[in-house]
Amino acid sequence: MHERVAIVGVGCTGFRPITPEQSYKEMIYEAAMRAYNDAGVDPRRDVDSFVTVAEDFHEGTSIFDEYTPDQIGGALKSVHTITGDGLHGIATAYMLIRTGQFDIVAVEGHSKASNIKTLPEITAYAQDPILNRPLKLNSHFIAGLEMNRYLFETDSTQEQCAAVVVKNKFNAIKNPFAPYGANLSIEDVLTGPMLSWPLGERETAEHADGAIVMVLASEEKTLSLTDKPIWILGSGWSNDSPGLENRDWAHAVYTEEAARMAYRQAGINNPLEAIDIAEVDDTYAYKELQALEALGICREGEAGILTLEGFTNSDSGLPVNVSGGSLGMGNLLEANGLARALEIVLQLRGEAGTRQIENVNIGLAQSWRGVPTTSGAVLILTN
Amino acid sequence: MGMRKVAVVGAGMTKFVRRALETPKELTWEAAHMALGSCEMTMDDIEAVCFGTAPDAFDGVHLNGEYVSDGAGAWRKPYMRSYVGGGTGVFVPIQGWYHVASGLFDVVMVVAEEKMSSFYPHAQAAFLTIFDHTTERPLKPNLLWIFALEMNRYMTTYGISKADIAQVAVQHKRNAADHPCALLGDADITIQDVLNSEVLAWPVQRLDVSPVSDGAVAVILAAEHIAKRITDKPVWIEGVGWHLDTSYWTNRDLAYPRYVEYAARMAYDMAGIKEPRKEINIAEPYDPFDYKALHHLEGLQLADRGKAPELYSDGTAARTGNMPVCPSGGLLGVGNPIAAAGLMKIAELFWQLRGEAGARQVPGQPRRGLAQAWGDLMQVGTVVIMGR
Amino acid sequence: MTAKIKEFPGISLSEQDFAEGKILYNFDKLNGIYAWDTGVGIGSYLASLKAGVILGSHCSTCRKIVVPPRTICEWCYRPMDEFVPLKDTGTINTFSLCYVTWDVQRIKEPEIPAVINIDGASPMHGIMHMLGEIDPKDVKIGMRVKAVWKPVEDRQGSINDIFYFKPIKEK
Amino acid sequence: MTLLKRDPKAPLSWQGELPVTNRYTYGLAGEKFFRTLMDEGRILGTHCPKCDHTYVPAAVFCERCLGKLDDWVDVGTTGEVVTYTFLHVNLDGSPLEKPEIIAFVRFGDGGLIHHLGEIEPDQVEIGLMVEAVFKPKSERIGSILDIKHFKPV
Repeated sequence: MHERVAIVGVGCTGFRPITPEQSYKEMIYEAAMRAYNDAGVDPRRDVDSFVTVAEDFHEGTSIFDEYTPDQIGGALKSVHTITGDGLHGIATAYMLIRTGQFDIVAVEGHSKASNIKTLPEITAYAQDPILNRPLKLNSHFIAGLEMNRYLFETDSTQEQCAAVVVKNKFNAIKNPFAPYGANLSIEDVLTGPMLSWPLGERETAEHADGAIVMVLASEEKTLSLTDKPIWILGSGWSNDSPGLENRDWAHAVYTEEAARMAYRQAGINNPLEAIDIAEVDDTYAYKELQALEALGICREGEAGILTLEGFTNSDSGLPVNVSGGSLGMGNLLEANGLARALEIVLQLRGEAGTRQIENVNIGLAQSWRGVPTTSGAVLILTN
Repeated sequence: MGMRKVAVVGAGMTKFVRRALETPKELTWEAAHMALGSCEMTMDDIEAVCFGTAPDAFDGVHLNGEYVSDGAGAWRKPYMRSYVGGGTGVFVPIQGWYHVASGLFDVVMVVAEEKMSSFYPHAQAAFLTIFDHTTERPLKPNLLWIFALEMNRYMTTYGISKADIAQVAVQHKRNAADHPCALLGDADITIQDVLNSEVLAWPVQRLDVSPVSDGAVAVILAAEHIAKRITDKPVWIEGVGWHLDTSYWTNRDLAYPRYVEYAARMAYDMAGIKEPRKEINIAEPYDPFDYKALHHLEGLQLADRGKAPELYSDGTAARTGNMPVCPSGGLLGVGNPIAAAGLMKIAELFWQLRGEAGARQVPGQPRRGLAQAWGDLMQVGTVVIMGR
Repeated sequence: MTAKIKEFPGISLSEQDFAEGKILYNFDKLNGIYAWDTGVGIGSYLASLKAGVILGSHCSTCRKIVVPPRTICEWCYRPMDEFVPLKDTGTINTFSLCYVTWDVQRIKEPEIPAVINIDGASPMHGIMHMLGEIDPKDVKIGMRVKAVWKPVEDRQGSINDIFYFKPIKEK
Repeated sequence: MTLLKRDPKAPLSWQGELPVTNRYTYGLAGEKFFRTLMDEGRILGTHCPKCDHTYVPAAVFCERCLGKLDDWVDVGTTGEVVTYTFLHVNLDGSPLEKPEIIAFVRFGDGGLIHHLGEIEPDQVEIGLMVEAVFKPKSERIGSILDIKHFKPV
């Protein structure tokens, strides 16, 4: 059994609202090639197993895993798909390497959201067909319900949620991988169109296309491949009740559970003290606040206050979503968690360009699979 | 440090039926509930859950793994769904294996479910969209085509007759007559019945095909120290393998499943098996169509290329033969709720190797068995080897 | 254990149970519409089809010409070297006589899907298409066939710009 | 290493759909829950004695312990608004003419998602007690829509 596992290569492409010049396969190849070059591996010779994350209805293909191997160098090799977020994919590669049977494993996630012409209706098909779908509601209502109860129980405000948008879109200006950077005021966010009150349209991440590939390796391989390994300290994931009828509307219990699992592996008792930088789900602005509390970085009701105070700005106590988050980089469907983890890897390597944060040693990435799910994952990395 | 040993310690399944009353969640729960009961465990003992189901189109829910999760026992637990098309049923126990073998978990529940009848009016129509959206789907293909194209290529390459192949359907459906969950068990079926059945897509006829079905299966996996505490008859997962070939299926020779061979070699290596024909006592190759069992036996190196029909004609594959093939009754007899059908083979090996398979029991106290599934565009092989 | 278990769960319904309202159920239909970016490889393939040419691509490392064309070779993982126009003739690799449509309607005259190895591509490299202008009982693996194209003005840049492949008359 | 050049006449995209049509049975729990809703205008839950949790709508299994549930309970037709939202967009993402009020109404330890009606938007609040307004019996078909909406008590 291999105990220690590291990310030894990353590659990405896209991060634009549309990518009409490339097919999904060509886009993924570009990201994969960069990751393999970064890791210094040949996928045909060196990579033992491949994990992809995808969902059929996002691709417009049943049994989409059929179309995953060629562009990642996995043809006639050990490849499988996880219908989960990219952080589930990383967790899977982590487990595969820890078995001792695999030394190098690649993980791929992508979004061609621009190719989906009816995304709201596809998302609605994830609702319970008997209890919920007959009401014919746009799935954003689930986020509206959740946000309202979250604000109610934690005494948080719409203004605090808007502050997340302001911060993340501002951060995104410095990120070449972020198409949705902007310099907004809280007022700008709050006066935007309403989606599902109290949730406004400008608090919701727009979609983008992109592909991200990461290469993971066992300790022995890692040491021969790279002098800047990014080690996995902890990997956790969890689900809560999937139905709308039995869930906790205020809390991201799945994130609490996933964090507990990851912290236990990493030996972290005080996350605020231990973690230098965090990238969390902000596909809706309130989710960032909810996540920070679920991660135990602050107490319930404090995340909004800290955000307004600037504590989560890039130049402050705990930089959160320096990349711009999904609000800045776009909602990348199954690749969201990989985008969060990508920023942590770049920061821990000191390769984050003008947005580089000084003295970062431990970073955390967290993801959520979007409405209507209660599925989340947490990854803790160190350099 | 050596690899962590992983055992199957419990199993449960629903009947395989044409149209189930139960929702996908309920079918999943029924299998999971039974698996827990079989080894006297509770959800407190389960540390993580792995789930398998084939395309979302069948259950008819986007993000179907999330939707079904409560039935699988995923509440506030680490939970993932793995996916390799038709190969999923034998992949999901591999997913469970790496959960435990990684050292992150000691006890994992593995569940597979499919409710094909939710795709209405015809489950087969769901397969149009497995073809390439731009270069193939405009031809309006259906699933029968790929099987028919592959079967024809296989028959022509090796000079195999329809009657040679029909033996498989006959033996599996007869075996299934002894399976209490079977949808199409038939103790009296003959080769003539198969050869006289309706031609769907020549060379594929009605009785060459496994039935569209609903059902679920669950097994519980445990690390060595737990397994030995729970049962004095653990069944070990000795080897696992999976390989996915290129999606450009019209650029390959369909006569031989290389991906199955590669998956099998990976599993044999892990299990330390040098001579599979001597060391495998029971084989449960994937048999959604009768010729597929033959095709897979060859890929698994359990028969020479083009020679698998001989295992049936000389009695080797019979339940009382030297290497019984699909003593469960297989997909052809028990039914084919895609992912659940693959996991059914794992449950069958569990029961067979423990000597608990009742009327289906293979004589001679078999020591080792192999289960295999296949899927996608004639593209993926998944293999699990289990032993006492 | 199956030996010990008396009753397995699972309740089977008949179509009649639905028709007679014995059970409760509802329907839904996904509105799933996509516009998949064709990209370099498949985009060029479609453009060629419109011009009456089947396009392949060549990997000099693996010495292979493949069809449909892609920009990356899946075997050596290097970019393909060039697009190669192929012939519109080929050999039947395998075929079926299918009496059921994709949505499970029975038909009297079978559809004849086939994999056709395309002349100019590497051995065993072909595409799926239909056969036509042939009596079903005369179709054989190994038979030589040629594409029957739609009239130029009707072509859309689609695999359906070829109606089907028909036998080449032996001389 | 250069990539191949795209044919300048290449079409940008290929359009298609994912034809998925489904028929869903209501299942073991749904049969009883919805027949009771339709025939008797009552809302049923099931209680798990082990976890002391009452599932509404009724389920045949407890998601916490996976135990079988057969303790059916009538939870009344009045519940509390746990959370609500004013939904401004249609299923296809287009704006709604008039926002819809959607709420989660608690019954037992679960509840139901539904519309609120017979109420002005500024009267809605968390904690409000609301009751189910049923369609006339002749119009009920065994559906969540047999309840027209929930209105303030």
